[in-house]
Amino acid sequence: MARVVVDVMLKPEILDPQGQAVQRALPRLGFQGISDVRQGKRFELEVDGPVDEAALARIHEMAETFLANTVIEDFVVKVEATEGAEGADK
Amino acid sequence: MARVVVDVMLKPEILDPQGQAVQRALPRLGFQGISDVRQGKRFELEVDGPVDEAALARIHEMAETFLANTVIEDFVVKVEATEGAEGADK
Amino acid sequence: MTARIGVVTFPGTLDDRDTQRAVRVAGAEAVPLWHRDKDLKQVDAVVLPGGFSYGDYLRAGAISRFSPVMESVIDQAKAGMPVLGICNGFQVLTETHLLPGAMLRNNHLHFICRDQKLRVETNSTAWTADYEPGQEISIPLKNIDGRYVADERTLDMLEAEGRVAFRYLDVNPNGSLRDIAGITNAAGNVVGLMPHPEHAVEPLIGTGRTDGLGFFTSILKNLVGAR
Amino acid sequence: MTLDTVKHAEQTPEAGQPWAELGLKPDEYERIREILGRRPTGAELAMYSVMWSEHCSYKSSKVHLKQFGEKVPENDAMLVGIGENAGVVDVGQGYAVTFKVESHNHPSYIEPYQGAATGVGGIVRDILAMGARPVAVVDPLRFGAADHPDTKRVLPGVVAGIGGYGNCLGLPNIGGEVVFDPCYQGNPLVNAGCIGVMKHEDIHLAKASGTGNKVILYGARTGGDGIGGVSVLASETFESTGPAKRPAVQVGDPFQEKLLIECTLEIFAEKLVAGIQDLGGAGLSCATSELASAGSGGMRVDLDTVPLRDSSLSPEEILMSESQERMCAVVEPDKVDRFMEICEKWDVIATVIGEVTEGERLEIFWHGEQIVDVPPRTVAHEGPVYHRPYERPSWQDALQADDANKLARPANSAELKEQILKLVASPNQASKAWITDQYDRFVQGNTILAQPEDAGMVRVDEESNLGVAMATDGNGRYAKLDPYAGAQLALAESYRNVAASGAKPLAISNCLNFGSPEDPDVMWQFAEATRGLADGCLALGTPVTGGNVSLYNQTGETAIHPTPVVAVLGVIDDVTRRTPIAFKEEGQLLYLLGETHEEFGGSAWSQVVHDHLGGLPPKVDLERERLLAEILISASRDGMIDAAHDLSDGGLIQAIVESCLRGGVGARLVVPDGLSSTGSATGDAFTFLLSESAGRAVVSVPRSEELRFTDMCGARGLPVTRIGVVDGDAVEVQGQFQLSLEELRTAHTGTIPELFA
Ligand SMILES: Nc1ncnc2c1ncn2[C@@H]1O[C@H](COP(=O)(O)OP(=O)(O)O)[C@@H](O)[C@H]1O
Ligand SMILES: [Mg+2]
Repeated sequence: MARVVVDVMLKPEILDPQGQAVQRALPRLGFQGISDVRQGKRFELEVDGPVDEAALARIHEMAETFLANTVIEDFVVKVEATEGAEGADK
Repeated sequence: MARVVVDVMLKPEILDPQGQAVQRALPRLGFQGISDVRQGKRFELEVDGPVDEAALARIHEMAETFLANTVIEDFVVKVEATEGAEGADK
Repeated sequence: MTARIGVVTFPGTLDDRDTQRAVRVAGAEAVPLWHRDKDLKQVDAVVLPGGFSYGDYLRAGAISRFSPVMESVIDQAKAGMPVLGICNGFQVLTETHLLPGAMLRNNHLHFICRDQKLRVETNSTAWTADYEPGQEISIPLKNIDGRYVADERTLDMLEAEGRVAFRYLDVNPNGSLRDIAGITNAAGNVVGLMPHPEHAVEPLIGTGRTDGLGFFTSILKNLVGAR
Repeated sequence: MTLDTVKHAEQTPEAGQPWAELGLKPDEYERIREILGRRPTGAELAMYSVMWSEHCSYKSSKVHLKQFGEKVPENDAMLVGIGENAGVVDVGQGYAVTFKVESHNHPSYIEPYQGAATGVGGIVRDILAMGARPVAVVDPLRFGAADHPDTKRVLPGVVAGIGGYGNCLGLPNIGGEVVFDPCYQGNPLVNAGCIGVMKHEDIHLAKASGTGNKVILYGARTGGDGIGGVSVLASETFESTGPAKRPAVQVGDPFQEKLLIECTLEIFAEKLVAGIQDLGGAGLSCATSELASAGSGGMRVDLDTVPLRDSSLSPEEILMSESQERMCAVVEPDKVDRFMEICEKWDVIATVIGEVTEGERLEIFWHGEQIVDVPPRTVAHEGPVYHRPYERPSWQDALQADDANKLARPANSAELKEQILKLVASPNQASKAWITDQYDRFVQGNTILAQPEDAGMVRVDEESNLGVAMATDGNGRYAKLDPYAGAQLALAESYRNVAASGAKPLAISNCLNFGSPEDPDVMWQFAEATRGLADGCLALGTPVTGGNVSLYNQTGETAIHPTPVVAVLGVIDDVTRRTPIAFKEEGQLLYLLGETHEEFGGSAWSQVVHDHLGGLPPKVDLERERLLAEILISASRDGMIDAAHDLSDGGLIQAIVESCLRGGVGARLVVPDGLSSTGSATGDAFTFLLSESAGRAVVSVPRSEELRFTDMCGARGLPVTRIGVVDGDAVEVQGQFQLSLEELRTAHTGTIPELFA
């Protein structure tokens, strides 16, 4: 079994008030030097079976049609092996 | 300038209704073979100046006290060099 | 026989019973529709009511969009059946791409419940015929994901084609681009808006005004007239 | 690790057990051994410890709460009294209403959003379990100083949590309170109330009867969250949170709860359940033992059938888990299939976990091995009872002697005006719209009145226009000065608020928030407050239908102000007759009902202007409250008044400002003669405008009704004084000052957003 991560972020041109609220709060909390904050979503998917090309293609499609709304969001798919998974994969 | 990413996820023992809703929807959409989904937050921080130990320590503290509520959430801090940043760092 | 107006219930829908009441107050027959059924029970029009379908998890409207009932609603809407999406229903309509753009978290990040002034920009839709163009109405607004966004081209197109159906007046309550509170498709049969006309159909209840009744009388006239 | 079965417990009588870590006292542990005739198993120990905690057993408060059942006023509205999930009252036309308030104080300090959210979730399930459709929520809240940095963390989180959960359930939020005081700094009070409506025949009770009936657990899967939540709710410190690594707070899933509500209502409609119980504090331990204890037979549960979210949970943990959004039903065998079908329709997981048995024992098995064998009453209803020592605090006399009536008063009209502007802008008196606008008050389409009205009101029947109203009130400052009077003042204010809206007060619920019961000072406050409340309810004819006690509300050695919160439920036959607070029609006459004395102890003025707390709270006259309520209700029914607003903290001027701003029109006031005005340069005006004498309200009377109205008051002996007229766009006090509505609006509405937005 392996973990696939899908990161979904608002497109750069879309206003991100959540990120802005975080950024505005930082100086008040004594944290300087962060010039921008964007907040997005992280999905951790536990995939049964091997994460091969076919599986990744399906997950890509899932991200595109479901996990992200591509009118407003971009996404990235990453494979992240979980402990003990590597052996099982080979 | 560099980008630091803070991923905040609900602790494994904490209920994640969002992730569950996503997971339950997948088979209906024709996506099989995902045994678990967890949904968390991803913060992308643009850091002015070098991302040295001190900066990372500060970001770690920020994550611990502000970005995550460690009663229910875990977090991971990762450095992700942005384009053109690598040169500047060295 | 009067018009039959379907009101869809998704898991997590909240305003279905209120919408049924509004339909009845206007003199039409309200027909409950269930998200798992493809069968639209021969209704003449469909309302997708407000609420938090599937908890609004992932994105508002994102999961409901894939329900069996929506397959039929999408087909019928494309064939010209009147469809009104209120609040969560509007979010579902953008997620299905029956209406362009998307809904995002309010710019102030809070849920907001207020009596909201709107301008009805067009009465050439199935749901606004009983209003005067430019008429100002006040109806309740209540949501946390009410910020309408679309790219500039889409916004310009909506403006040019007269498809901005409602605009916020006095206060833009959520940062919606160009103060857009609701839009229509090109044919005028599919309309979506964030504020809640179904909560403004009886004096005394809620804000005490009946400014929302026009939505339901419009569709009734439209359907009965068409027979 | 070997399973600690009943057999194993019998064989290893001397095995050490972590009873102390679980919060049990030595004598309590001994009693468990006595009851069982052996040492308890781990699972039994878990059950007893959690059910005998302060939160679940009311061991410190029981002896005082008894009065609510003893001093019961004549009242034929009561259908179900104290002891069930929530009380039920008859509101006429075959309808019954159930309502209750509960606290979720400690979790809301640790995790404000989830703490508050799950507080709403819990109280809604209590109401649902009675057989009712939940129709509205209320949320009395208290926070530390408004300008304290930590309040900026706690308040927005709590408000977002209450809204996030309640809005998602589709329950209009129709009332509550927001109070700031440094005494709540490390211990905010998050109380949540819910109202439900049903027909008389739909009332359900939490009991398991009928041998062979199935016990069905339905709703969310059981997880490891919230284990130890009960201990943290009532434990002595935040540290002792039960087994390590299990977090003390739960995460709520309002979507799941919404499904649970609709599913349960459909199950009720088909009459499929013989008994039902929500799962709240103490989870399955509580639900199974309470159901079995209240029923006639015993119960057998196969714990390994419970659907889990986390397969590593031990049986003890499953018993204690406070995973949210779960219910437990007792169902006749031939109705189980239909029950399951309805659950499937709503995507709700349902599992038969046991059945009602012949004997009298609660028996729990784990993969066939018995791990619990107890008499359920000893767990659920016959827990320890403490007679904690209490004594009037040594500092009470000095506090009362520090008379607020002697504080420096405004030297001239300009100063009076300035102090009033400061008062209406102070966090406690300022508009709470920024908070309440985060709550849906329109959903369900039955809301007649909501914030900032005196009471929330919802329509119950569309045909007849029958409605119910609710207000919640509490004043910790008054209660600190005199807990007996303070509790009665909370009751009186809530009662007055309901009457001012035009509804007839019927019954009350309460949430009693106090410090540590182990402190005799606190225990005295608790004893006095409960005595005051019970006596007050007797005098007003409003029975206590239920409530909640929250103890150990303190930071270190310092307890919060004693804070009894009272929720009064009222009924109105025709909601079209409701009375709003807004002054609308220019030319209408303003009348003050009741008498004004110099009463500044605990007042908002003494706090805002002098940061002072001392003296005595306003005098309580419950006969007067009763008369005032009768007049307000008659006047509303007969169309004699167009607006009414009760007077409480901030006095007359606060009420006038609120009513003017609400209606968008000003008022001209004349200071009546004959008020006492010792040593005040501003004469009677100061007392007139700022005293907090109880038993008063201001009403707006159409000129055509003036005579009829004053005659009615005169005939029934209620003092009534004409104090001015609705007019213009300012609040003017003749001979004193004038404040424009704009100025007032800016002051009144700016404060809270400035602090928290
Ligand atoms: N302050 C109180 N006044 C009257 N009744 C109370 C009070 N506190 C608790 N009760 C009653 O005791 C019973 C147990 O209370 P509680 O444990 O809060 O209920 P639940 O188990 O449903 O959460 C309930 O019937 C409740 O109404
Ligand atoms: Mg209960």
